[in-house]
Amino acid sequence: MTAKVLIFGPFADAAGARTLEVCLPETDRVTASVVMAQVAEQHPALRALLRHAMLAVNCSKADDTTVVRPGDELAIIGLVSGG
Amino acid sequence: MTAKVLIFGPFADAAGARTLEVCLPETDRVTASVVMAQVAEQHPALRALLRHAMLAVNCSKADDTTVVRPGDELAIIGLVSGG
Amino acid sequence: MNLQTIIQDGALGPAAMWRVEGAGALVCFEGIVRPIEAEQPIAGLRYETYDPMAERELQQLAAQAIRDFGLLDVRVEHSRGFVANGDCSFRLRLAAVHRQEALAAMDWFIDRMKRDVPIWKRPVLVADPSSATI
Amino acid sequence: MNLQTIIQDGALGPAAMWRVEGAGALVCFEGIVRPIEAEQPIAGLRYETYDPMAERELQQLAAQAIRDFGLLDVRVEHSRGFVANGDCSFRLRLAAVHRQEALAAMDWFIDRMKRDVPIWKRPVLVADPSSATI
Repeated sequence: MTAKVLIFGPFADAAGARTLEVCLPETDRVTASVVMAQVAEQHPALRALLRHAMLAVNCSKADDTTVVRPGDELAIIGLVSGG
Repeated sequence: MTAKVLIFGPFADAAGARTLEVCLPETDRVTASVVMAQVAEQHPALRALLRHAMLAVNCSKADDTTVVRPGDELAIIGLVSGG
Repeated sequence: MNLQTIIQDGALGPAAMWRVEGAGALVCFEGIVRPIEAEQPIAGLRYETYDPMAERELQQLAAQAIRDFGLLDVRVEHSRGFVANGDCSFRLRLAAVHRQEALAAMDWFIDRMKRDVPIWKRPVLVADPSSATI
Repeated sequence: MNLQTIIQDGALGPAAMWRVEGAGALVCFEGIVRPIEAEQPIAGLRYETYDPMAERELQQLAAQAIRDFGLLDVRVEHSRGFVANGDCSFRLRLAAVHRQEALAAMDWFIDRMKRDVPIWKRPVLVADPSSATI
């Protein structure tokens, strides 16, 4: 499947966009760690920033094993957003 | 000499007055500790409270050796006033 | 539980009057945009918020502060978009029976907010208004 | 040095607007008279101040806070006389470049004030208005 991932702040600057398209493997169990690995793979400009980032699924912080389903709202969140 | 000493809060309650009259020895060097000792001597109702009190001379905290002169403004200050 | 979180466009206005039944201590923190960022003069900061999540995280932090520090009430306001230097972009108000828990909670809340709440800031340079937008 | 101390009759009104050049953090503490004192319902507190000395001690504390914590500005207000429960009897406002020094100074100032500033409080019981005066 292809997923949309919302990005903000320095992530959006580095990507030159506010949304990423990410192709995900066609398995029945896609986890947050798979999504993050695919983002890094498909968007090399973000790699350095991704070391200090995590995935949010439906507005909740995901851990590595959180399962992502079609239709979930995905976003990349800095570990320190620095508000 | 006779000195006036201002008192407040629980000191005023215990003495039933807002000012104490205290007779001081006729020496040329009366210190804050002499004043406090004379207050305790001449106003027994205050003795318990005086253990947690100090003298202020002209609105400054005095130490034991601070010299008191005629005309100085004297006041008894709680060590914890509890504002 | 008494808590309120608001994310609003632009600088925060003056704090509204606040009375909390039984409170002995009201503590208010205001974060003000400073005229210098990373040694450069700035016109202000532009805040970007991931809104539904930022609101939700603020609510969770406020609820946890009430529980863990025994607070009576928590009010949080944060700006979104441009805030000029000298203006207020963040206000946290805590009500407690005694001051100790309010002051401890204040420090804790701001640390956690910076770590957990998806809000990003970007300096808007005096000389470079283009940095105001992506 | 930017500091201001005020001792005034009765409850404190709402805080005035406050802007401090270069400040990144404004912290305000308000002490509110609680409805219960020593497990008894009270109408309020009556504050007795040794005025010239209380003012002087507050000034000295404010000056020391500015020096020791690197604050930009300090405002202190304290009530004298009767303050009803629910009303504000003490307000301390600190301005700093960063929040850490402001929060640390807040705690320090209030501890020192309770120890050093000659202000006494007396509960005024709901059932006993005579306790309002000596």
